[in-house]
Amino acid sequence: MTAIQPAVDTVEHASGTPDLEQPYRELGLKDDEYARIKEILGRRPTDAELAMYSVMWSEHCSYKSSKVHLSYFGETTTDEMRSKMLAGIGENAGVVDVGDGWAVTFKAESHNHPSYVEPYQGAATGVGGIVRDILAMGARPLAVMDPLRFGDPEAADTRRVVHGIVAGVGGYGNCLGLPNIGGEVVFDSSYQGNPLLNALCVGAMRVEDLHLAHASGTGNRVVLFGARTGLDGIGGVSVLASETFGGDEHSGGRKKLPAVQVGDPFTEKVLIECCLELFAQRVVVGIQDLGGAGLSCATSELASAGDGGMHVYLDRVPLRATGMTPAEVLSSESQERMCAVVKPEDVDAFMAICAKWDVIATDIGEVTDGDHLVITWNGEVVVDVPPRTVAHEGPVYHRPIERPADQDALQADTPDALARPSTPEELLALVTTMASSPNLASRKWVTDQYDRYVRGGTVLAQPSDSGMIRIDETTNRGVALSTDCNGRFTKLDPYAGAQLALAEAYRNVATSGATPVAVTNCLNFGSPEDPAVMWQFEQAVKGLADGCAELGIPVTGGNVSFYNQTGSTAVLPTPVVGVLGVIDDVRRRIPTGIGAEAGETLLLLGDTRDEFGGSEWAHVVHGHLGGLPPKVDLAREKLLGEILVAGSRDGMVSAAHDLSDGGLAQALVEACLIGETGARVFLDGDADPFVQLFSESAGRVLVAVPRTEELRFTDMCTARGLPWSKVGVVDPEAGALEIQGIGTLPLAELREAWEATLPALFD
Amino acid sequence: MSLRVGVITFPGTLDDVDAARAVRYADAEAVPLWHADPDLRGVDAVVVPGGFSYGDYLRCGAIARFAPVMQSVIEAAGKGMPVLGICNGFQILCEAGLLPGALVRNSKLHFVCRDQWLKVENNTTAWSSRYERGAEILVPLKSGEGGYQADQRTLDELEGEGRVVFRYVGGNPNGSRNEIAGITSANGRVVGLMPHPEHAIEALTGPTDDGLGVFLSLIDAVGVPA
Amino acid sequence: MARVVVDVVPKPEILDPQGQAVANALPRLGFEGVTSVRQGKHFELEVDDTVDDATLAKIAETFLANPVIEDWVVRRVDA
Amino acid sequence: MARVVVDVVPKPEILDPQGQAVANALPRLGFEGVTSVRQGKHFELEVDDTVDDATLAKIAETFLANPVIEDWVVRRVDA
Ligand SMILES: Nc1ncnc2c1ncn2[C@@H]1O[C@H](COP(=O)(O)OP(=O)(O)O)[C@@H](O)[C@H]1O
Ligand SMILES: [Mg+2]
Repeated sequence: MTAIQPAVDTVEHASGTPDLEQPYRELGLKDDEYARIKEILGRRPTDAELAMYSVMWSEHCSYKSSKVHLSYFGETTTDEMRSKMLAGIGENAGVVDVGDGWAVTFKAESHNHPSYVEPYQGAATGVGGIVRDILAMGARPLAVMDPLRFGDPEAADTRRVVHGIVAGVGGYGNCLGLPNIGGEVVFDSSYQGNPLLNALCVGAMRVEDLHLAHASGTGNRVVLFGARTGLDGIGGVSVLASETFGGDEHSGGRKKLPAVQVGDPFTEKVLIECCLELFAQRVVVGIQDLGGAGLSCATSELASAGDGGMHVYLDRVPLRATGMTPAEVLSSESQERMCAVVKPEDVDAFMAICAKWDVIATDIGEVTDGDHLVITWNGEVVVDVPPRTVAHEGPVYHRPIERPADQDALQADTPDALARPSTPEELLALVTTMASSPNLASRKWVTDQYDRYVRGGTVLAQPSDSGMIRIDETTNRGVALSTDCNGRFTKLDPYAGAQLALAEAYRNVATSGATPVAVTNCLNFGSPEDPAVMWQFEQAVKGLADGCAELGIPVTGGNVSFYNQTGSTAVLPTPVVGVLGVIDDVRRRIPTGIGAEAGETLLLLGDTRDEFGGSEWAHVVHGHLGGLPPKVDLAREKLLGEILVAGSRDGMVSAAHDLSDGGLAQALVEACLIGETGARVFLDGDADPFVQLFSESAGRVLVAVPRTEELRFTDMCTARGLPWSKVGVVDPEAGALEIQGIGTLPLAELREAWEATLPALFD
Repeated sequence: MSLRVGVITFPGTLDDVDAARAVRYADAEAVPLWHADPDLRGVDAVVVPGGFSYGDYLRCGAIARFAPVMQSVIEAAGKGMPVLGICNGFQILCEAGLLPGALVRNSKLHFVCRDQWLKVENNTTAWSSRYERGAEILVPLKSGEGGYQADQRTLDELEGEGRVVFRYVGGNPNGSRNEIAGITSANGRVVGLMPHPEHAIEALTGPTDDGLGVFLSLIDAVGVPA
Repeated sequence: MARVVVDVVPKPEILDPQGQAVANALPRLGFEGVTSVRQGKHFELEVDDTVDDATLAKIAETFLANPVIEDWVVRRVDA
Repeated sequence: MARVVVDVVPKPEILDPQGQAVANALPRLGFEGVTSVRQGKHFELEVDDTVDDATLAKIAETFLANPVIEDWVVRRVDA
């Protein structure tokens, strides 16, 4: 078996063969996009250039459909909001100054489609990718989170996807040594053929150690380090090879390559330690992770962020497979690789550190004066492009936008007519039914597969409202994070839905005692070519940006994932919002479970209205989705947050749990079970008990305050205009949740209902 | 001068920072040891921490046992130096032959992370003397291959000689034979366990501070150097 | 009763971190001359005589192997 | 150059949760007649001709398998 040496399509060859047919359509480029590439280059692109442009101009890399909308985040961010931001949208990840000389960086990313094709590896490499983004900023990755969406829990294929994704998130994150401090597990049939795997990573560094990727300084070396480059994820680009070689696997073409990448968390763990040592020894000028578009992305982005010139000797790239073409090497999505720019005098020290960690490092080129990215292959020029045209000047689309024709009908179909429970027996049974429903049941089956302890900084993780980590052992400064999104709310009203997601994440962070300071997002939508989807997207972006402006916290970064649909049916619009909070002393964190102190009073903060549009109750009991989502009041959320943080600071609050899906009933169940303590609850006799227990009105939190602090705390609420009501007392002796006038539920029975559901479905 | 306790880092070790912190919380000095360097730097005891040494792709601990530092540890253990293996460290000590038996995939095949009750069965080892015999402690367990296996003869021997140090209570989390969570060498100086006492040294970041006793016990075993 | 062996290995173009870890470790342990290692899974099945080859292939393909990233071979062996 | 296969399986008296999980799942997937499954590891090595059988046995015994819980077989196969 002899490998045929590929004849390489050089720039010279391209100039001489202007009319050669190229498979640009198979690579996803439109006629006018291809024409523009020819115009930029003044000739047809080489195979390698075509590979680069096609992947960098894809929706995923170029944000061509979302760009015009995302700029709204920048427009709505004031200087005041920006004041704590050290890096924002456009960088690998946003960076926020959190005090004591610490900078925190965090970002979420999606890996949805790969996680359907090969759930384990798709999820694993999703985690790996976001961790490298954080690492590229110069930060030590500290924790991960994983907002997940799955199809109908009863459907046969859901089991495959759940098992694979959860094991993949755990397998990679556990082996990497990053605690998993939170996430989401949501089931809805719209995700049946298109689960969502979003992964978030948070890291920290000293403010002065912030590294932004750039490649300035003529003569600086470009070093590729980490794993070897193989045929991973180049399924699309294989059309180039097959075009030249007739597409037969045995003649050098590679028709049927899987687009699947396999992760190697061990290599990534070593890469993390190696990178951190490189940063600490100050032997790198800039660093870039290799993500979606591999070397195409890393070289063009590094070059355009610097002075613009770079020469890469592509044949030096260490390969894992034989006979790879330049186009394949440039497009390979092999994981666990990084690219650094290093001063010539630091190269020896750089290589020594890599050798210590057994990391393969190769000098693959240099920064040049001039403004072209030139890539050679065995001495022949295969790429010669202005790098900005690859990395940043891709196409921009103003896609048609149209409010869906059935949106009015959807909103008019309110849940008002749905049958409600009325007798105490029905209400009591509903508490258990809701607690055991797949979206409200305990997430333990999932989270027990994730290491939440490693690194010893985890202060709060599941089942708390937010994940919290200590970042400084001497001062006890820490950060808290929560991700949220209710796709049903967003479907009913994308603008309000995005704000509700923001409000919930904000509230979760504040509920644990931290002050929210910054936002990231992962916007999962259907096809941008569908005007109705674009309307949802535009509305959600507007809602989120306006909401952030009202709360005074900036969006520091995010990710857009389009084409999430099965056939022509889009998933529920799912703009996952992540909020980062700061807490100056993690020892004053507020736990979620009640019973930490004897004789606590239970207070409900906020207003409860008859709001059931998009609620979990309508979904579980009636399979209904219609009407309007709950009202958003961000000023109220802000006040609520301030009260909670003040309460934590002054030791007035011993536990708190925010109200969201399932309303007060579910919050009570969780607060009791997590705290392993019973409670006696009294409802307002003048109001509808069903509404009091199950409404999903926003802006509410259940707090437990020690008897001695009750007056001080309620006085503060009253003085600041926050409605509160006394809803019960903690009762350690009871061993039950007693709702007066309705009935009593022994904790053991509730625990069984809450904890048995996911094991029953998936064990 | 305080007690000097070596903490080994292999490529892929994860809980070394935590083990070192636990050593410091016990008022001893944590001395970093590097897998490729056979020098034990004059330490009084060694902790082999948790993680996935060299990725653990072949079999947990299979590659790490051959590391230069482990050759020194094996030799020092032979002369009575206290050695503690936690999780991956336990697996490495078994692979290295310092402790009998082996650890296999959890019976439910999933990685398990949970707060786990353990019973202290033997309080005469270098790493358990601070506990009352029969005491129950709550520490994190987090592992995918934590099922303790050994042939019947070995098990009989371990039980007969009282060399089971920690036993799971409240249900077997991973299919370990005889609910074994941790064992010791015949001389009581080498101890290996799957659960993580180093993650239970303060209530802020662990379920309890029950695990600190493991590290404090060492002071009794070695004595504080003058 | 028959004994059947199914071997599952990662496809050649797919990264094999396990095999790579073994290959990298061997020289360190003093074993020279092993130039490449791939690590896969090995299943030994006892099956009734009613189970035909087509069924065995189906079991291997749909369950024991993940054809997206793995190749597999089924062999009947003498008991 | 020679190709060598090493198969490693859990000893019969050692619990094999992976094999058991496969055995339990098969009937649920509609495959009847598989009475027992053991799951082990399968290694494919490329070795120089200088590597003799004794060395291969040593690699298998000291490294690829853990003799406390596993049995192993080495086979040379035609390239
Ligand atoms: N996929 C997941 N990974 C990690 N933690 C999760 C995951 N899903 C849920 N959790 C955690 O479980 C707890 C309960 O989740 P959830 O009910 O969604 O919280 P909330 O309603 O407060 O947003 C939270 O601590 C959350 O972070
Ligand atoms: Mg919450």
